[in-house]
Amino acid sequence: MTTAEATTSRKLTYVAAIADGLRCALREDPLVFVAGEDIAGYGGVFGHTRGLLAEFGPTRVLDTPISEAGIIGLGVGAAATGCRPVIDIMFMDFMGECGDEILNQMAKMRYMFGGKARLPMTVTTMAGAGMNLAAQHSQSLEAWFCHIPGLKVVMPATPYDAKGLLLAAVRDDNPVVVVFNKRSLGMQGDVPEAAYAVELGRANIVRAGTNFTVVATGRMVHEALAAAMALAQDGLDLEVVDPRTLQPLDIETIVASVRKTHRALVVHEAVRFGGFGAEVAAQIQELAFDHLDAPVGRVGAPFAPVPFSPALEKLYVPNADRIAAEVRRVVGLQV
Amino acid sequence: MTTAEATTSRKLTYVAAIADGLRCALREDPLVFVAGEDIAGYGGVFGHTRGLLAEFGPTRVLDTPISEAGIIGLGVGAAATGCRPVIDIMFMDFMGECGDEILNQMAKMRYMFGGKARLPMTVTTMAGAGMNLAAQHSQSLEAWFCHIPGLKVVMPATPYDAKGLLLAAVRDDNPVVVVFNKRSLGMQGDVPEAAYAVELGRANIVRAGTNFTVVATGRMVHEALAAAMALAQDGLDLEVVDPRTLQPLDIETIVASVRKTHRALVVHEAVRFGGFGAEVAAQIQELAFDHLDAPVGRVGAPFAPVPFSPALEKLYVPNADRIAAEVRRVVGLQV
Amino acid sequence: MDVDRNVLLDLHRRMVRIRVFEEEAGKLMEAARVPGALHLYVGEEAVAAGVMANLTDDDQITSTHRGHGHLVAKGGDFKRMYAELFGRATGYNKGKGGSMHVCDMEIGMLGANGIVGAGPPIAIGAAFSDRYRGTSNVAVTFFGDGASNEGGVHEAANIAALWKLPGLFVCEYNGYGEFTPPARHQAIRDVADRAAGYGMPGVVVDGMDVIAVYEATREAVARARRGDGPTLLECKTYRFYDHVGIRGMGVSYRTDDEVLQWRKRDPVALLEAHLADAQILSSDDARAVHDEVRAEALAAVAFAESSPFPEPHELLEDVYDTSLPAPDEAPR
Amino acid sequence: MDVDRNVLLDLHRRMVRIRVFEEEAGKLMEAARVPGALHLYVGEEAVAAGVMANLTDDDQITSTHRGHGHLVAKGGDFKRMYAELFGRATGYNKGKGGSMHVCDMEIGMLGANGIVGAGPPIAIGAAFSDRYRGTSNVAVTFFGDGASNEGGVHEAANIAALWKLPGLFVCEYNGYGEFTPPARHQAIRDVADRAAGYGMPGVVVDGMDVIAVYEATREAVARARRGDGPTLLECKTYRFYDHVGIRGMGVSYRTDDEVLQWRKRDPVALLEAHLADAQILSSDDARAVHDEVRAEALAAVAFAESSPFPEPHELLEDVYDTSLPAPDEAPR
Ligand SMILES: Cc1ncc(C[n+]2csc(CCOP(=O)(O)OP(=O)(O)O)c2C)c(N)n1
Ligand SMILES: Cc1ncc(C[n+]2csc(CCOP(=O)(O)OP(=O)(O)O)c2C)c(N)n1
Ligand SMILES: [Mg+2]
Ligand SMILES: [Mg+2]
Repeated sequence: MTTAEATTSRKLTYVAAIADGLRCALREDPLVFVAGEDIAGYGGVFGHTRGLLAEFGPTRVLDTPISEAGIIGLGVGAAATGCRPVIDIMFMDFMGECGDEILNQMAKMRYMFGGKARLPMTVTTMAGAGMNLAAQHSQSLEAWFCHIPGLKVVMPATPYDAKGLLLAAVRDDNPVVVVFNKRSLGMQGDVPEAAYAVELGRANIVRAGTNFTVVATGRMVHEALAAAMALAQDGLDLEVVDPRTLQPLDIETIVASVRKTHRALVVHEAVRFGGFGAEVAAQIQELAFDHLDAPVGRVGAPFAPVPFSPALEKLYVPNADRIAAEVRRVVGLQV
Repeated sequence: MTTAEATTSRKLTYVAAIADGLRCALREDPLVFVAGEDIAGYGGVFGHTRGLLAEFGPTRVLDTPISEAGIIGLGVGAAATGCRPVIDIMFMDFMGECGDEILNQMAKMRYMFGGKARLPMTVTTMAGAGMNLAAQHSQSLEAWFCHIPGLKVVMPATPYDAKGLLLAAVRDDNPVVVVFNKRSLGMQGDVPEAAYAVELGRANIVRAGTNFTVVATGRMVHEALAAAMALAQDGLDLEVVDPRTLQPLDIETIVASVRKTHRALVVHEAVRFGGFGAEVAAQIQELAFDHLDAPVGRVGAPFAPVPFSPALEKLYVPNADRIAAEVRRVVGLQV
Repeated sequence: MDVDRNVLLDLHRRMVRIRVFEEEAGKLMEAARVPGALHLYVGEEAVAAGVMANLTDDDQITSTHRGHGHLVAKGGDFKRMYAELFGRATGYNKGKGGSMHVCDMEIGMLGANGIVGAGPPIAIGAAFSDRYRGTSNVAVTFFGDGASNEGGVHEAANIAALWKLPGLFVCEYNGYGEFTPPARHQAIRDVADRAAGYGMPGVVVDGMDVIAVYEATREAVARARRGDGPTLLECKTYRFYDHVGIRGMGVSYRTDDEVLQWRKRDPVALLEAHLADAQILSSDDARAVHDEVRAEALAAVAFAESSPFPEPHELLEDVYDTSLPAPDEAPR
Repeated sequence: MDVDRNVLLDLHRRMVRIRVFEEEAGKLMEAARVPGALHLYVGEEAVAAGVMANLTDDDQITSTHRGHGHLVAKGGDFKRMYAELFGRATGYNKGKGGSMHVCDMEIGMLGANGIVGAGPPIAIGAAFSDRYRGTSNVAVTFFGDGASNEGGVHEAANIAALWKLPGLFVCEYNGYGEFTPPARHQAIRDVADRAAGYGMPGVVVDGMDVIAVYEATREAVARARRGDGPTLLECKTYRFYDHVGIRGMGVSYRTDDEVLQWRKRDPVALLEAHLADAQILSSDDARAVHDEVRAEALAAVAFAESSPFPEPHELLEDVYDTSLPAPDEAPR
């Protein structure tokens, strides 16, 4: 499923894996450059570009003005004329500042031009709540991008995927939005040294199980795994599926799992109403209707902006407990 | 359900009904002003603000520079300090230009401020394809806004609703996005002369039926009604539900209908993947699981930008035929 | 004036090609023979021609919603252009883009654009790429007086000046943004006044005088190619027809007299008068150019109108650049 | 200088209040007693104080991510401010906003803002509203040197100048946007150079000299109240601490010497020296102001830290301004 070559592997944090992925991308293709706010001299406010300036110099690793529309436009124009840009938008919350460039230019240029443009461009960004950064620095807005034809969207859950999906995104000849999670930055995991790509459009069964399917994205994969541990003693054997690529979605793998387990829950950090989970739930009930013993459940953030206070934010962000509770609720609803 | 007072009613077009709604709003509250690109001197490129400048003058009806971020910001600041602005964004496709002002300012200010801001602000815009205006002037992006806590979203299907939902939006003390449909502009319908509001958050059963529920938004309501006519001879008696307000959604009315009919289809003009219909389908299967005889179907645009050529666009935009075909398919899937 | 005779003839031909293309396109729209809406460039020919005569096929431009003139001047092919306006499979964009998205990547025309102000951020990307890839190309972006107040234009101008990108910002100041004059869009008279705020030169030229545009562009392009950075070149011009189509939507926002005054400075007529005076091209010869181009246009219209529409399977193609199918196999 | 003695004392008090508030806040953050991240205003006090001393509670301001200083100078209450930083129910925003969103609508403080460049478009709305509602209020927007390159700032400045709105654009030029100096953000030296491009006056003042800021603001505010439109006032200042917190994230992007040089022009010390020279306030009396304010701050911290957290039901309140329940009744 992944093309990781036999190679030395070592433990890296999620944030170091991102930097490693960018390093591989810059090494393997001179047409790759990385631009963003404070990503060169400072190495990124999250540290995910640390070391790149030193290795590749200021023509390939660029600090930009605080101009999100300008730098996504920069990427579009550079990609359309032969480069392979990686543009970093510091927080996913800032996507509104470059909404048009993503929605109407990057996503649509190829189609509008009758296939005559090639947009090998990657947009990296950081999503996720739980760090007391309040409503404008904590959002998960992947649903916006999954709804826009022309874009691909990935959400790496692990250091391995952070590097591998990022490299796949850079190598892909289409615009890909790579959504990292800021609360996962310190997470450790095995990351091969070689350049490898995690194929886009392939879900990952991160835990095999027999009688309940949880589809979880990004950091929620780990919360789902924790819920699976907790529920094991109740005789619930969860299969946890991480789509990894949200657009295009590997619905086959998800549906195959549900056909086996007969019950499903979709989990994401984003607001539940109108979130990516709605699409997954709608497709599951459509494609596995006869196999479902209970309605497909969904866990996501409640319908409010992300609150600052830790007292509220801890209620806001989905976690293993809420996932477990919802699994139990769905099981209770069983026909 | 609606508060239309006993009053003279006359046939108006959808576009005239919008102008009439704005006129009522401007008359009833001196704190209301209307600002947008080419909406004063020219009366709006769609004609929906025609006559307002003459009646209310240039302090209350304002042409603005071509600066979508600037004018949404203008509305936010004016609303927070006591005005009741209506800001027009000419085409819904341009929402990316003011993405941040809508997503992070207008929608969140009240919550972030602990309830201390009041944002009685309306954003009007024109969505919809089918007029050979290509990928950047034809989109339906309501899913973006339904996913953002703090916003309300309405989509009027008729001249009556265009005026009534607009007035309700202006009177509401929250930011409301009013999504008109540009292909409906010439549609005729009864519109009372008096100022009246169509209550936000209430769905409308536009056709009562017994054995199949179609939930349709905006212009698709009429396509659904046409499909209902066509299917009547097959013994299919469609109930057509128009949510009118997408956020907050009147799911009770929808679910009550499905509990009666046991089958449902959700229809919108927007791209199907990740569209508003996904949320409706997900909620229906969750809340009416035991009542469903078949999976909830969905009709929307395919996963492509809107093509220019009439030959392709006619295949792109959902219509009565496609709705009827999908109803038949869902019925065929019946358990 | 030190402009070569051949250059003058080239400028003339470019302008006539735009004029004729647009006149025919306008007729097609008024007769409802083409779908959708066209934004015509008639009256503004000197800008596109004067700029483009300084560019090679490897130099890129980004355009606007009023983009036909830019593509024609850049060397666009009438057949594929008209076919695109007709929404046919033989069009530049296979019928998927239409008037507001016509492009020809092979000659560096990165597309008309339906979003006002969207061109400059893309153009700086092209300019960046030109330098990054070690070429001596330049990237030129056209934008209107109305567009100058979009945030993206500001961001792009700042980045271009900061990085001394090989670019040129051409403001087509035609006196209106749709139906609203600049006086109700901005407090300044010249958009070029903004150049200093980015640290680039700002130049205002008579946009009805193709030679003036040509010469100002020549200097700015040379500067850009030298690595000295971008210039903001503002061309004062006028559109003879309405915002959309020829006769527009019937609400008056400018006087007939105003149009008349500007028409007296018709850029094509001005150049032809000059060419005749200078005995470079007689009025008969000029007429012959028009006739020849018109014949080409009419043939191209015929080609376009008889071309096939795209096939249904085209609908879902070109969304992505892979053989992977799009998530939805068929519309439903 | 024609600045009244009482004004000077008022300026001093405002500055000391900011300084003390921020020093204590910084300590709280470094000790991890408050959650999240704080952007401190230490070093820039003269700007907020000098501007705010010209405003009434009915005049509005929009602020930035570095917003404590603005709220303090506008008359903000320490208790509710600290309580907000602690995420408590007694905070200005009931704990829902935190540092980056502190606001006090009652004194016209329309909020700190986590989005760089987001203030100006909102401020022009307030200025518009001020005039629309027939008041003589003005609206002031603060934004950084880094923020000046955001498109929204451009759009707002243009609209304000066009409509002669009663506004003031205050650029806090503190030499960095996060960790990047202006020289790598823009090719110009003074952001005020952009004012001409909108048709408004642009003024540069020493942002470490509170009297200079005060006087320049006085003129600009008078102009705005007269109906003559907005001004762009650029204050050259410096932040003594790091982008976030006091000691920041440990990557050096400026030299200790640079900080030292600027610290020699500490705006509080500068004013205190002047006040002592002019025999308006002795250094002992100045010290007493600090002590008094510090006592207030410590009491406010104690109040904040002992305040309750918001209750769970608060999570879904204040999303909308109605009694209608939000679509989701409970998180799951
Ligand atoms: C972002 C955006 N806002 C508004 C529009 C609608 N619109 C199309 S053309 C136009 C006027 C543009 O004026 P200008 O830039 O001067 O170009 P001109 O039409 O005069 O060539 C407007 C407002 C748009 N297409 N995109
Ligand atoms: C739209 C947006 N882009 C980027 C950021 C991240 N960010 C926060 S503060 C900052 C630097 C702002 O610099 P400046 O405007 O000079 O203000 P200062 O911090 O110096 O007071 C950046 C880039 C943001 N919060 N919002
Ligand atoms: Mg114009
Ligand atoms: Mg700064």
